[in-house]
Amino acid sequence: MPLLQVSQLNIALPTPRGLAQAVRGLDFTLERGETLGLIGESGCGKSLTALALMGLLPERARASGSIRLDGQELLGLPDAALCRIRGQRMAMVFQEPMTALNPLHRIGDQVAEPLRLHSGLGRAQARGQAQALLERVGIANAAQRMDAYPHQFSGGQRQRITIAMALACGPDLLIADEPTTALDVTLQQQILALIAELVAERQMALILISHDLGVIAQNVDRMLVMYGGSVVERGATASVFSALAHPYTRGLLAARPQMAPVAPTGQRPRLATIAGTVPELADLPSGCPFAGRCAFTLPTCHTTPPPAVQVTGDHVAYCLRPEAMAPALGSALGTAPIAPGLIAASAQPARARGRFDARNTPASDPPLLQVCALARSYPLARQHLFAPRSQLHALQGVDFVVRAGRSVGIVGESGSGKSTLARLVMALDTPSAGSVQLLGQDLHALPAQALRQARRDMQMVFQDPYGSLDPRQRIERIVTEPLQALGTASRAEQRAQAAAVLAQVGLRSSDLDKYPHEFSGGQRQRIAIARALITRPRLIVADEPVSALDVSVQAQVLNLMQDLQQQCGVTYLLISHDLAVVNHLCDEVLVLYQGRIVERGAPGDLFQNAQHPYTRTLVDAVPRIAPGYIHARRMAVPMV
Amino acid sequence: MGLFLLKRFATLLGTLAAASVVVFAVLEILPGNAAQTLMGADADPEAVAQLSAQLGLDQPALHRYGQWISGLVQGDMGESHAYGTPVLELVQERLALTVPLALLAMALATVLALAAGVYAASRHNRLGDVGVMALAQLGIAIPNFWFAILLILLFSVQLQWFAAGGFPGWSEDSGGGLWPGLKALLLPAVSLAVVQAAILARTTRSAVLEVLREDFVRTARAKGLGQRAALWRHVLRNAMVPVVTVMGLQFANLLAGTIVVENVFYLPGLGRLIFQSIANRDLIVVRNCVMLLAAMVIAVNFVVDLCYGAIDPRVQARDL
Amino acid sequence: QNKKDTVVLALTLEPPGLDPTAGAASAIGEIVHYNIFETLTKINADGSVSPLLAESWEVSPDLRTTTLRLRKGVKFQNGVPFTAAAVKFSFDRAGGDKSTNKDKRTFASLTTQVVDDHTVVIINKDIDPDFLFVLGQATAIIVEPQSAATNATKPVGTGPYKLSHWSKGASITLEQWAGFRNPGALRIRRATFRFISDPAAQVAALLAGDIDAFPRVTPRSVAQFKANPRFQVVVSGSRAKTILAINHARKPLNDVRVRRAIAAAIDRKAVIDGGGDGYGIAIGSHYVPGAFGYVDTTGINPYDLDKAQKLMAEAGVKLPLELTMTLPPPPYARQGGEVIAAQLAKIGIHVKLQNVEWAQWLSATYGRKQYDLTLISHVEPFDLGNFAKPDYYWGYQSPQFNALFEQIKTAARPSDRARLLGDAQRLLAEDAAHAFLYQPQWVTVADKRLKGLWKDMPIFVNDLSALHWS
Amino acid sequence: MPPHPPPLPATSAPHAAPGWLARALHHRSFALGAVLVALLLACAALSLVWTPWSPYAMDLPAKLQAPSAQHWLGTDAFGRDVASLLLVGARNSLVVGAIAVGIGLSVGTVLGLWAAAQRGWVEEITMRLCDFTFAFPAILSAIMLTAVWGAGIGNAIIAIGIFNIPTFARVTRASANAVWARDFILAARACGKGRLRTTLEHVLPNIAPVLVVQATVQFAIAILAEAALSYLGLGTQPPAPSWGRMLSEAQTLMFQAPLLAVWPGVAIALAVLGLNLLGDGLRDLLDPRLSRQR
Ligand SMILES: Nc1ncnc2c1ncn2[C@@H]1O[C@H](COP(=O)(O)OP(=O)(O)OP(=O)(O)O)[C@@H](O)[C@H]1O
Ligand SMILES: Nc1ncnc2c1ncn2[C@@H]1O[C@H](COP(=O)(O)OP(=O)(O)OP(=O)(O)O)[C@@H](O)[C@H]1O
Ligand SMILES: [Mg+2]
Ligand SMILES: [Mg+2]
Ligand code: NI
Repeated sequence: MPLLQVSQLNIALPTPRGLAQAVRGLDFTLERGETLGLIGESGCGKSLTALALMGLLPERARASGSIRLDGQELLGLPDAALCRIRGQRMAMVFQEPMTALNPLHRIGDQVAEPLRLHSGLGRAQARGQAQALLERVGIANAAQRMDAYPHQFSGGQRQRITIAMALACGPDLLIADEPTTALDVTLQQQILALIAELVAERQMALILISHDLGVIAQNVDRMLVMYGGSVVERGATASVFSALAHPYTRGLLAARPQMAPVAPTGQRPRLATIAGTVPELADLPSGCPFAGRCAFTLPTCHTTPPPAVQVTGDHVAYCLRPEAMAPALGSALGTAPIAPGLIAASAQPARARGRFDARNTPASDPPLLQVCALARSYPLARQHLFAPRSQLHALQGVDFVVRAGRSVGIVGESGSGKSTLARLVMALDTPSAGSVQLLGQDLHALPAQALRQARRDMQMVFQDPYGSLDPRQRIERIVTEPLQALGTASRAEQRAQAAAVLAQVGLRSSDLDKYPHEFSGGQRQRIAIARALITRPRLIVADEPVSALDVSVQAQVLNLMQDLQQQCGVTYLLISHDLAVVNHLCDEVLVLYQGRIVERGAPGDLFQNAQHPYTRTLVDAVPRIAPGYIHARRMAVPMV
Repeated sequence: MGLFLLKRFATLLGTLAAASVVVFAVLEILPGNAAQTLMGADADPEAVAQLSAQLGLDQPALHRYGQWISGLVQGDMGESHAYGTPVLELVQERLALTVPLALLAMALATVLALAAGVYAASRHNRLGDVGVMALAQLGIAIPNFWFAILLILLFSVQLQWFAAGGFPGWSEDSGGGLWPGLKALLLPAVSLAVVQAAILARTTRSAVLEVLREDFVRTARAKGLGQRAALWRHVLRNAMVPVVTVMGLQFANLLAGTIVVENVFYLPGLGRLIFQSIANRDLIVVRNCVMLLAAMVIAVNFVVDLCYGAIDPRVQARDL
Repeated sequence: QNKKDTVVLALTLEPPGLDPTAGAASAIGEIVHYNIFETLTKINADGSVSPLLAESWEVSPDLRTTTLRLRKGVKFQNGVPFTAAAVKFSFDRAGGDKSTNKDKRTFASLTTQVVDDHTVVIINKDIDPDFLFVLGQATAIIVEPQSAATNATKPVGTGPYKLSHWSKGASITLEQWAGFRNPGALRIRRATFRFISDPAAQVAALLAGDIDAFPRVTPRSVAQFKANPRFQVVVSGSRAKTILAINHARKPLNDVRVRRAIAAAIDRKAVIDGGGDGYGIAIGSHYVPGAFGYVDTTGINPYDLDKAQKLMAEAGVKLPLELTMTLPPPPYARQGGEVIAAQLAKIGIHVKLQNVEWAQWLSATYGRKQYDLTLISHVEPFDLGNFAKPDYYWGYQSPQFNALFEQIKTAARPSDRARLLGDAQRLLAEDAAHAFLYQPQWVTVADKRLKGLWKDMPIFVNDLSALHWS
Repeated sequence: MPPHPPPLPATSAPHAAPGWLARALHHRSFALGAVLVALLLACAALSLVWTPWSPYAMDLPAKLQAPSAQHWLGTDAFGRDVASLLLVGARNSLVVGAIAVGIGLSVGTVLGLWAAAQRGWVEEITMRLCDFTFAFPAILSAIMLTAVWGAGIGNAIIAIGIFNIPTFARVTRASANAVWARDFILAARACGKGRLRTTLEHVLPNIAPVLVVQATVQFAIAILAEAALSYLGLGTQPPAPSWGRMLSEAQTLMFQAPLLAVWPGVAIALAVLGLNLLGDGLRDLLDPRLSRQR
């Protein structure tokens, strides 16, 4: 008997527009010790599935079908009975380690809680076991830290604590819902490794949920690809990646920017994109959920549910026209743009580091942006009343030069000072030391009026497409904001210019009179880019411009940025924690670590031959999809 | 933690000092004079002037302010012009009514509100919730003095269970005692508590709902805690932070309410003392009472800050 | 069942202290007068005077010298014997420089001589036919020199009761003093005075049986007690005069026609109904029925709207005339003010009502004379003299009245006095010095079984020694 | 086959669109609140042109009558028509609320916006001042102020208005700070807009819903405060009708005419209830989080 058997699981949610089928007809089984990956873009029903398994669906949600754990039907079981199963037989790790722990309870007690609940242990005993668990998941000094509160731990440590909590009663099934999405790549690597280790050690079954193909590829035996609430492709990880059969899965893979180096002179490759955005669940067609965005649809696609088509063994795709994909079948992993890049990269000779450094290369033209010995520190809270105020050095002695037309990427983990640097470059914050010169003018020394004029040449794009557009202004006002501040053009001229840039970013002039909430995330990011473009700036500072977007949308935005660079010759200062994005778009990379630049160079070189140990961990931690990186059954620890 | 408290304490003292200046200055402008009021219309002007001098009303304002403050620091509030007794004594007597009244009301309100709020939250959007919240809306909308009048109409005029007003005192020899005293405070406390309970119930409900949405509650449920257990062990304490905040903020309103309700029930409390004393131009009493009320509000808010510390360990980290 | 020997009385206002020589509030006397403190003479319910601390007296024919023989064997509550020295001390103190006695001026014109331990002679600079009445008022209490300064909080007198407990803002309890000279006459052992100013609370407390008697209760809700067999309702006349005082110093109120118009525009019956809740007797001048020499002057300026309008027209006042009416806190003023404002509106006088605290009334209205009209009850028994005071807050100036009052003061023969008083009353009514409204009646609601309540109240006292349960 | 053009989501304007209205009408508490407030406004407006009787006309013989065909809600101690008094009282309450909220809204919002824009010591001082005013129970301060300046409706309004200032300042500052932390503010600043312009163009429109909600709530509180002050005799002066004063008069007549103590209280409670429900409804309806969910 399989450990878990899910059949025909449907989850419906009431929405203002009627009942939305968030999950439809989900079937899968899971054996003891087996690992299953669930992948899909935001909103496709992954979390709801996980919650349904735990019996923790939101009250309004209606689930039907069957979920059997060791043959016992869980759907419809009274809560009291479910309580005995939750935490004991199956446990869950959530996405946000910052909020998954009760801020008011000591972590020792929180880890001990399931033990006391299910094993009937006394307080002392439970705490003893909790301490052992904490040690096992790698909390140093577990004995002393039992009585600490969650806020006294870092994000990675907190995720370890939640894992300890989930493992406390030795469950048979562990569900991890995007356990690493909120963490830095380096931490992600460690946590995934820890989970894999523990799963292997305790012979647990694992359901790993992620939106990142790389994570799934490296960590699970079998995978389910979900789209719009349904499974579109399933199978053993290795066989799926050896022959991606569904247009959506292929699109996802192709949309991922690669870590492969780009030819120094050649045209940068464009990413493949999936047109459109993830649809609203309430509006799904009765046929294939992907039909609206698919390049290979037939009229029947929109009306008939796609049949299951067996590709190989247990590898199944749900598509009406698998033959359209046929040319690609069987060679998914072997053809561009996945593996060849990697192979080509390894063949490339390493170039001298620092080639793009302005101080080393004789300058033919004046630098567009020159940052000298830039530093910024923030005062920290006093430890006690008479203690001197210590400083947090968010940025220290940062030097770099950006030449016109050459984009520079900045990478680093959370808190390394990336956003601080962006703010200083944009003269939105005052440096503690150093200077920022745009076209030879020291921005921080300019009088207010001159600074306003100088801003014409530099604009900014932000990470959060929801937060960076004023929800109470029409698109026209938003896009023309830089012009309003300059105060040169008339209202009509401004509108005309706004219509022009909107066209440039692929929106219509009729969109000018709408409000931001009427657009999807990707569209909003286009609007933000249009706003940055309207003054024809030379430099665009983009702080994590795509990290809030789904892969398919991210590819659209990255392509747009690339096109604009070719058309208008803008230069990007691109900030990202995603090395692949930087690699894809930039000519030079600066690695920021604890406020200092620890390494710089062309992305290809840097990622091949990282010198600084930090850069190396960063590079190694990037989940990849390539032969040798793909998880094979019973191979618990990925080869690194 | 120490630093946090020290800072709060310094602000507290500063606020009190500022309050004393404002109170003194405002009362200085008050038209009328205690001596004249005490002597009545047909008194001789000479006698009035004599009394003014005796009461020290002819001294310059700054001098009197200094005297007042230096007295306060030593725990001496001066002597009431009207009663001729030390203000401290007078105030103590009145506090013996106002403080129990406020505490009784607060206790009633808290018990009622927590029960109603948690109940409503646990029945979110169901009949119980809607009913309790409708009642709460009503409770907020009803002026406390009107509710007091209605209570009198019902319990004193119709049913004659309670006295319509007045306070027999806590001591047996003046015809009072613990039970008669409490009985006299019951209706006033209820009329005060209703509004507070309604406000607190709403706060509790939304705080509980807010916390119920938090990830850690889901975590707790995933551990196998039942709905109820999760509520008690994880939700309530977290929800207490906003509830305690609102309780602190509401305390000022509760005191304000006692002023009005004391007038409805003719209770000899601090509020009515202030009222009477303003009428009598017994400014020294007004001054001290107002300061005392302000100090109580400030102190309660200080206690609320202490409660944060006790409830939420993160407060200690948030020193700045 | 034992005979009940305690009584709970209620007063509208709490006294600010317990020394009637240091404050004017009538509530002081209502508690301590004749109970804790005693005077040389005792004023009775009918206004007559009988011996108290003085056993007998002789008045010289010119009314200036009074010789009193004092009661022997009387002690103060602190054990000090009562002698002529205490009398001299008390009166000298009341008239002395440091005195804060309400009647300071009266006492300042007295010279007290000690003849022996139990005889005093009092020489009065002014002639006062009511001098023995004055000696019976609360301001004339006899105090003991050592304890005099602390009487406000720790009263020491010669009376039958002593202060037991004062819970400020709520009640005062008096206890029988064991050392009283004639303990057998007292049938009430303990008396509690509770303070309830809200009319509704007064009713509720009476109904609930919380209080046994409420002298001078707010008359709003007396009707239901009349019908209730548990209660007795005593309505007594007073010496008070509720008037709409007019500021003669202001235009156009200095014009007698305007004042007459105002008087004629007021329907006294409605004012008594709306302001006095029906308990009042209309008056036409500053004098009340029952007082010596009263004449009915209500016919001089009767209610007549046409006449009032004509008078206003005659005076050439531009209408509407804007006036403010200052109203002190008691219900008679606040309610009566609204009624009068509505009545005056009918002859084109727009009255703006201004509610004030006593403190403001005393400082602004009474002290600085900043008012047009004010509704007020003058409770002093004999205060016609105020019309002769040039700087009194009314601003009334009449040489004719001044001359008349001079004659009244010196007239020793009662018949002369009566005639002169009648002339004075008529003069004030003709002048429409104020709009004289009514003589309020005091209503006492008490338990039916409580006996010994005063029928009439020339002064405000609650004589506990007279009370007993049937 | 060519890829499909990106599907454009269904459009709906955020304000005044049919969607909003429909949502508003379906919002139970908003609809009930709107009806009650409309009723209040209607009563006040009606009292300007018509009342069953003159609210000032006394008829002493007809005092304390029970409700009847002539006097729908009976008469008071002076024989005045209670229904007429209530109608005029509505006007009184509205005027007090409007002015008091106006004072608090204008001054408080400016202070709060300034504090949020300037941060640092400006914010510190403003907020300390607010804390300071919160230390005095508002009624107490109103009692003191009216004692100084004399009881009267004008002074009562000012006293209530002054105590609205810190409330609005706090709310404004808190929500303005949240807005200042958003990225679009950074974007505006990156365009070279100054603090003032940013405040006017971005912060104010974004916190407007919060202010509207707060204003309705404060309006309700102002009505309650005026009633309490008038009850204590410190607010509206006779003969101007006021609900609070009617209650204090009724209390003295509780035994003869208990109904008199009911009507004004019901009026106050309904007005306050309406405003609070309206505020709650607006809070939901104007919530940008909800309007984002298409
Ligand atoms: N409590 C809820 N109430 C209403 N709708 C919900 C609720 N939870 C989820 N949904 C909706 O159900 C759909 C699926 O949600 P789910 O959380 O399973 O997505 P997901 O795949 O986990 O996405 P993400 O990657 O963003 O976590 C979404 O459209 C979401 O809006
Ligand atoms: N206004 C501020 N006051 C105090 N400290 C700050 C402030 N802004 C940033 N910091 C601190 O400076 C450091 C760098 O922050 P920054 O936002 O630049 O990081 P980042 O690299 O952008 O991180 P992330 O990837 O999480 O956005 C962090 O430790 C942060 O806590
Ligand atoms: Mg999810
Ligand atoms: Mg950042
Ligand atoms: Ni098609």
